Amino acid sequence: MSTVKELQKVTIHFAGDSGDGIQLAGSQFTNTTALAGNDLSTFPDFPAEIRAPIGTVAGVSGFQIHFGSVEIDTPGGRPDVLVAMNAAAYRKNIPNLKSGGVVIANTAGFDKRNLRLAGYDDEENPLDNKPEELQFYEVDITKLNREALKDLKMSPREKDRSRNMFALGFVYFLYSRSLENTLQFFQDKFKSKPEVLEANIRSLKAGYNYGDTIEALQRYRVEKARLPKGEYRNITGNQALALGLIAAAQKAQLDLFYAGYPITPASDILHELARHKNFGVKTFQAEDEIAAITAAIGSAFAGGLAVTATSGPGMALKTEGLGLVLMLELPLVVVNVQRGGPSTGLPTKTEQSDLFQALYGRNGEAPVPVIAASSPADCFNAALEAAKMAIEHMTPVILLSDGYLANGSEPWAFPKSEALPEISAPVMQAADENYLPYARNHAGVRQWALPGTPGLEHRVGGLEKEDRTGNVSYDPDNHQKMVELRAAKVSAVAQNYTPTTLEQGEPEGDVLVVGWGNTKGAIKVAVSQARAAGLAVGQLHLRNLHPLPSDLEIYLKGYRRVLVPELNNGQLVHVLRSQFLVDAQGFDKIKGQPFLAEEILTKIKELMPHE
Amino acid sequence: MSTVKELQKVTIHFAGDSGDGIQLAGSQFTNTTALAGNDLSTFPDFPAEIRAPIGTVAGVSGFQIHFGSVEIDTPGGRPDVLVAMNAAAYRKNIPNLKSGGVVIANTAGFDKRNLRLAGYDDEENPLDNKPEELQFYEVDITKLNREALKDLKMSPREKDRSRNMFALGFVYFLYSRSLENTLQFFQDKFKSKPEVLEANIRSLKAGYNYGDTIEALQRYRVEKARLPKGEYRNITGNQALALGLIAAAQKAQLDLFYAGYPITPASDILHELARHKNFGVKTFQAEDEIAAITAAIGSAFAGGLAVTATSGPGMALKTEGLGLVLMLELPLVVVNVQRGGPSTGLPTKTEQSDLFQALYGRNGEAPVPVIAASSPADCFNAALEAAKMAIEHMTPVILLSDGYLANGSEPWAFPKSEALPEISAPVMQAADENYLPYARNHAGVRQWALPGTPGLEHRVGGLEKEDRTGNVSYDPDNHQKMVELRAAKVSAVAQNYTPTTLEQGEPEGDVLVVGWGNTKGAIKVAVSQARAAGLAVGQLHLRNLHPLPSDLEIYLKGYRRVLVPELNNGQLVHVLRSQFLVDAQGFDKIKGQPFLAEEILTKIKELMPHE
Amino acid sequence: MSSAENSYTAKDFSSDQEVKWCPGCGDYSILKQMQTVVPTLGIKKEDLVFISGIGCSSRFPYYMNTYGMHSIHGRAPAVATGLKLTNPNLSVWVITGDGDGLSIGGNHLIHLLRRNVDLNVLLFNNEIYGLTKGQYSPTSEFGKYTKSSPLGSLDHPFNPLALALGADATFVARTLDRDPQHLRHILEQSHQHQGSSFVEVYQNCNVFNDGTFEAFTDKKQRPYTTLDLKEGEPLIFAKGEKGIRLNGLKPEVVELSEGFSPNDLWVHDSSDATKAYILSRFFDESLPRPLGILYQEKRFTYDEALQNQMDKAHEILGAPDLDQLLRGKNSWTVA
Amino acid sequence: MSSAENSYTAKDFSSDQEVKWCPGCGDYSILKQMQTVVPTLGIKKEDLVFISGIGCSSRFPYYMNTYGMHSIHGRAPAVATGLKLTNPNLSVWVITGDGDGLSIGGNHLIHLLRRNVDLNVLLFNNEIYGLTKGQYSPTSEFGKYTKSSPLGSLDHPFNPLALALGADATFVARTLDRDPQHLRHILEQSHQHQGSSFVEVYQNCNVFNDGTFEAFTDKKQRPYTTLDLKEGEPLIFAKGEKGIRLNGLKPEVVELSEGFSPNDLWVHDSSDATKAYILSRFFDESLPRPLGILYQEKRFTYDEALQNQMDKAHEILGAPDLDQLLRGKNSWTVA
Ligand SMILES: Cc1ncc(C[n+]2csc(CCOP(=O)(O)OP(=O)(O)O)c2C)c(N)n1
Ligand SMILES: Cc1ncc(C[n+]2csc(CCOP(=O)(O)OP(=O)(O)O)c2C)c(N)n1
Ligand code: SF4
Ligand code: SF4
Ligand SMILES: [Mg+2]
Ligand SMILES: [Mg+2]
Repeated sequence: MSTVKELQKVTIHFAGDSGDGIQLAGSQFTNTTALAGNDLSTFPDFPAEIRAPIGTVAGVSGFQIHFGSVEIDTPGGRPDVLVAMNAAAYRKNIPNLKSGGVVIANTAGFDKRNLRLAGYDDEENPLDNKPEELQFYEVDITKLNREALKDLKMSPREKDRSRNMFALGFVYFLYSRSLENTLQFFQDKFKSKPEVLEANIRSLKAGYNYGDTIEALQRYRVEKARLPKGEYRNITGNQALALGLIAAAQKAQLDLFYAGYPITPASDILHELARHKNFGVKTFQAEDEIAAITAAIGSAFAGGLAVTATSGPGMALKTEGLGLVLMLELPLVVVNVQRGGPSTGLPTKTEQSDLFQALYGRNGEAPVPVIAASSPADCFNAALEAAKMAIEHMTPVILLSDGYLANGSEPWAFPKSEALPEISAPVMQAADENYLPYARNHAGVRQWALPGTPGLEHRVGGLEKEDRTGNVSYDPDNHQKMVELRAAKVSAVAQNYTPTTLEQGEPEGDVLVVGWGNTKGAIKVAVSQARAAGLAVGQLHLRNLHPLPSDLEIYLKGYRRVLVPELNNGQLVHVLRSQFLVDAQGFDKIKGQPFLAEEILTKIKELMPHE
Repeated sequence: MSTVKELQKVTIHFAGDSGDGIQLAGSQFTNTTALAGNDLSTFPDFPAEIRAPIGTVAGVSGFQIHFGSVEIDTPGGRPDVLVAMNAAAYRKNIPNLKSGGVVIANTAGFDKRNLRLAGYDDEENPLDNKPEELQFYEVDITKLNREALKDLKMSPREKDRSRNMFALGFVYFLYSRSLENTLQFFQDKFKSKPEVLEANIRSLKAGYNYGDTIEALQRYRVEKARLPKGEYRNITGNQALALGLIAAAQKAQLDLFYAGYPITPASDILHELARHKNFGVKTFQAEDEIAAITAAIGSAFAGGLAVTATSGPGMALKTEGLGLVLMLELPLVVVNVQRGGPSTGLPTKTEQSDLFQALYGRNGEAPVPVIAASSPADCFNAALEAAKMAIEHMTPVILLSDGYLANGSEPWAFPKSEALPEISAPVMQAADENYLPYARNHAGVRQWALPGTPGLEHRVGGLEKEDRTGNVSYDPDNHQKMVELRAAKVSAVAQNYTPTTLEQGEPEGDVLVVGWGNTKGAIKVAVSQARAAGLAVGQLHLRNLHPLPSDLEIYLKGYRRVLVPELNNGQLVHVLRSQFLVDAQGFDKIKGQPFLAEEILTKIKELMPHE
Repeated sequence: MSSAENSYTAKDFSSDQEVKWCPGCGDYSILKQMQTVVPTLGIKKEDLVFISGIGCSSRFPYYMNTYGMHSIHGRAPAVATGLKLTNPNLSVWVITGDGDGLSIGGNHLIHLLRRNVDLNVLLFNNEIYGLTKGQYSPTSEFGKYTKSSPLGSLDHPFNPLALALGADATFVARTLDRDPQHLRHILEQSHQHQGSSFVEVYQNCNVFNDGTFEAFTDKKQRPYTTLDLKEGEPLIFAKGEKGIRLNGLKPEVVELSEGFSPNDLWVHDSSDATKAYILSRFFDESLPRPLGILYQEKRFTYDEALQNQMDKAHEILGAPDLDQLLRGKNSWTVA
Repeated sequence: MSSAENSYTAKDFSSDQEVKWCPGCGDYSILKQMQTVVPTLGIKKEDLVFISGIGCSSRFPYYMNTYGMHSIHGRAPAVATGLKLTNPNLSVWVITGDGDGLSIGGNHLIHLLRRNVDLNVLLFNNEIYGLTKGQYSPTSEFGKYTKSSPLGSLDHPFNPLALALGADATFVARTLDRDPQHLRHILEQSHQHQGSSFVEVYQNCNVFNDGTFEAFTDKKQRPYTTLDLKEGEPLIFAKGEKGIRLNGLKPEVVELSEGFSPNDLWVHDSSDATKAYILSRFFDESLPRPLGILYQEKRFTYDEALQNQMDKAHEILGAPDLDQLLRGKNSWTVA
């Protein structure tokens, strides 16, 4: 009988061909793990091609999950377990595996053809020459799976489609997981295809039972995490973002109007929203990104909570529209799910290199509030905040997410709807003799007069406006005034920020690590490890990138060194240096992949003062 | 008889309705003044409408010229002379006139209707209540002009069309100018319309003779300027820019391909280039700015010297294309003739607020060299430099001009063609077995292999490329490497900069005024006045805004204060602060108008240390 | 319709902004007819919205005392789409020019037409870029001399109506700035039409392209150079002297004095797409230029399809419950 | 043509890059036929350029061992225009998809067609966005269920050939991924045509939209569901059993067994724009889907007009003299 070992945290990396159903296996493992009460974080990583060349390293699709009974902040650095469905998956991932790690290799994926495609020399099978420090399960999954489906009326190719579930079943066994959730998923998904349903059930069980059958097997158990009390679900960033927008619309009592043009990795926001039309969500798949943002502007004029989402190249096309909407002073949420750039770049990879574009990428003096989400579940809050800010301040807001957040997932202690903040749209209800379209309140915010409201007829446009009346004006002093009024209005959003606090650390110390966006988890782990090692290190994470909180400076100046890790060539660091004249130092990774905590930790140590 | 007084410099402001032919009168006066050997600088300022409402202040078109026997660096601050064709022109400009200045008022333009349109109260004629410190010529130009054309078979309206020439003739008389050049101009322009030709000749002469006839007239003479030896012509910024591009194409032995979409104030570049097809210049009026830049990219791939020009809103549309071309590493000159923003903004006004967009306005890590022209004639050099840099470094280059430079003019000591720098395009001539599209020379520059060349067939695209081969690559380390290689290539252009020197001043001092673009003249005057007053002030003017010259720092740190006047809300100052951690201070004017030297001088004085 | 609405006059639709077109510009007349027509349409003033792009023509919304947006160059069809989908009760009018609508904005226009969003597009065609001071446009004739084409333009022009038909527009018409009555009639009809109405308005730019349509607007020439399309009536022009018949697929001008009777003629049927296509190709000088409604079709509109889908979503997915949405299907509790 | 050129084989046009489309994708077949055809066209390898946008289809240039550019989404027609104008000797092919060419790139496409730049556009129509994993496209049928339209799409689709005709294209054809011979023939013809050739290629996306064109590609059904257009020949299909005649302006299917002879039928004349228009509207199931060249017209090309203008400029303005240009007309000397 196998022994069961208790673990605090584990990282598993599923890898195989893009046609191998790796993402499905990964997400099933994730959901089951979530339901088992672990904390977790995931990182799917797939090629740009729909079906990249079979068997090659370029075609490998990966899904990494880090889960544990303790708090989990990143999808893990080096994996403990590698599930390799073929030789290419093995080749790509084996260098990363932890010493002492476990490999589950589908031996059918190491035949001559696969070895050649993976780029191994003739007759060189890496399974014949296994690194000694690793443990191997060599399983002919393909064969065993076909065996399990022997009597089903399906072609071998069709049978092979469920071999990912055999592998998953085996991993479930190893990690003492229940099959329940995945079996239920099959019932829903294959309702109308009884053959396929049967095949998947059998494969999953066969994999599990295989684990039970073979000898001397070490099993593991990861206890429930001591997460704060509450109700949880697992969620990806794009899902959370979509839900945040719907929640905002409900809270503001506005209809959500979403206009988008498909682009990786933002498309899933459109897909998710399109499923919830019963919430009054109208989705519009536009002919391009320009039509998407301008249709959204039309909606904002009409009184909708208007949103458009895209990624870098699409963002480039939206910048003229952004200029218009900030001139009109209408609310609009523009989401950029960043990917590797420049140009078409690395569409399926993650990066934070569109910050400059968000802050500065428009003609004229065109300040726009910029907000960044910092984890998959946080995309919900970030979207809600962005929408609230846009509506209450009558301004476009740019919300930055990225490919890693968008597709990654984690448990989310979702809120009760009544606990969500109210959003009050400055909509004018009735006619007012003295209505002036560009009169402002104390925070510089004008009112929203909607077409259809009698007595408030007015015209807006992209030419410079006269203060208060909004009429076209070429007056020199008025122009300067309006530029300043618009800037002041944007600055005023900072008045509603919660005071800046450190995530960790003392008010003063040696190295302050300042981050934004998806780096939060990796920085958190690195800084807490540094602190555990006795170093005077702190962590500060920025939600609002424009305007920056005014209370930042004391922290920046309280530390001897400021380190800004970014998945770009140094963008936030540039802004901090300019605004605060501190000699902040960038730490850049531009590889299409998130930071590993250890990379940041190493950098922190380099910066520590030498005694 | 009238006495003639010698003056060193004079500023005349012609103003009237947009239908009054003010721009024509202004440019005739300019050409005549240039031919008379004065140094000069002009500033046309007209409303956005084709024919703005007649008689209103919004409809006033203005043309200011500053000329002298001494060096002239700006189109002048407050004018010495105002030619006001109607009440609105008077109302708009009278507050600016210098004390002791001269007003030439067309009394026919002060009738009831005009007074009302200009916004004067009933029966309030400002000519009845003239400021005492000014001198007035009240002339019923309309009537006198009709009189002069009495026997011509034209309607009164047609006759009135040449009354601007009557006014011009009068000013010619006052400033002792020859009519020759303008009479010649009539001959060319109205060749096919003898009636109109006759009318214009008569009007001009009548205006001149009128001056001769009336009594007690003070006339002026402005001697030739002591300009450096050479051959001169008068030129506007857009003209100079177009010529610079043609010169570059000739020097590089490439055909110039210009793709553009009309937009104020850039359209004249297209108009000018379209006139010179005999230089192998192909102009393509595209369906929009995106088509313009991408057609230019197609041309660059084919081996053309590809150029596109636009203004802010069009620049916004070009940013996706810019990302592509920098990824392809093909030469391209992208001109932004800046105007008032954001959005449609103030199309006919000037501003420097697209610097951020030029530096940072793209998705991904997308560095592009940025060059700014600093005077109308300097647009020639700037265009030539931009093209040379683009070609020799295989990179897009952004060239910043603005509405003020584009339409303003000055005398230009045009160079001999043989004195222009050579441009060597890195074109591969012959097949090479080992050709790798993205192999680089010491400066990081790849070679240009043109379709049509046997043996060099290759594919390029916007996905990340493998180093050297240019094949699509999703490899993480390769991506970081390529981002760095592209950045290094752009940084390398700085190696060819001429060393930075101060325009004026000592290496150290109290206030260093740092400028870029059109502010050069105004800063020059202000700083020289400050220095004349004994202040320790210096002037540094930047041609290259990205990459910044590496030898800037000593100057920035040599002064106690750094002042950065910009026609925006503080953009270059932001970059300097970030890069050099100096507490540089912005001085912003966002009124759609250039700086006056006195504004800068006042600011300098404010910053001087108080003893 | 309440009496209040009935009592609108043209003046109610005139905004307080001074009209800034050049004196003599054809845009004035279009504005005037619009202000004259809207009081008769039974739309409440507050439900009218004018959306434009950039160009002389696109200044139009400023002068209408209704809701309006002067947006950015070429994008008015998209702005109007978002507006209409958000509030389908509004009467939405897109005002555009040959540059705005067919050059930079061509794509949004054809997508609007295929989607058939219920709104009205008026394209002021002056065959020139007015606002940028006179470059040739996508409707300018080949070989046109302008600032940007000093040796003549090289582009074969668009035929806007043929393009609209190619994009499956459901209402395609042509009218003139200088014929108030015709213009008003077409404005009315385009308002009546459910779906995207596409109206080309020949508009004189007296500053940069004066007289382009003079052959069609000049009182003397007009009867001979244009063809007034009237539903169900034979194609007759030249003051009843001439008619048009179809010889196979080819249109032919026949003299009614020479033995042809109106019964021999092509009868206008705006529901016939092929006929509309042939009419849209009446471009050379041998044929009169058709004015009026070339084509009209009843097809579901995008906005109504969306509304149906919203209703259906309610049925299928049930009433919105935010808490249930946030909870999802697989939640668990940490106690 | 030198012997070297004659001796090209398909292999010479196959690049060293691994083809990365999904196994079974229709794009493979189009690539293969292109590689087979080009050696026969008498074009030097180095003079061939493929320009694409973004999409599965747009990966095409990577696989052709010629010059090529995988540009940005929707812009290939503009890139190709600039390329061709700069070097008119090149044989330029634009490869695009229904999303790339008709959604984001629709405007560039119609402007290219009206300008009639001498190059070839192949639009791979799979009625879906393949690369972004299966959203409906501007050619997807109304009511299509996709990820972005879980309750069915609401957009009336474009008819690409009707749109091209509306934009005054001079060569309009349709072919299929699964008929190598037909495909090769159309590729040849589009190369022969002087001006912009627009070719719609029905292409199966077996991952996200499998079987969309099966009715037309399936060997059994194809004779009955499609109509092979042959110049000067009557419109006959269904293995000779059926034909099409024009009843006035309406196309009608007639049974040749029932007393109709080929003489009664419509004879294909690709120079007749009205007939081409009617053919482009053969879309509902009562009529077979036309394949082949619907329309072809000889019209000056933009590139040749430009070349003429460049020559004319030399005549009028004289040889270029940079010094004279810099001097201008009104210079003066300071001694
Ligand atoms: C993005 C952008 N590009 C260019 C322009 C400049 N522009 C303004 S209007 C116009 C063309 C107008 O032509 P048309 O639509 O025919 O209108 P018209 O003035 O003739 O009524 C152009 C090119 C602009 N405002 N924005
Ligand atoms: C500016 C921009 N927007 C969106 C995308 C995402 N995108 C890439 S391909 C594509 C659609 C492809 O559809 P189609 O042209 O039909 O090509 P297919 O993949 O079906 O061959 C989209 C929306 C992009 N790359 N760039
Ligand atoms: S330029 Fe032409 S279109 Fe524009 S306002 Fe003047 S006349 Fe009208
Ligand atoms: S997704 Fe469709 S179109 Fe794209 S490669 Fe796969 S099968 Fe072909
Ligand atoms: Mg126009
Ligand atoms: Mg497609």
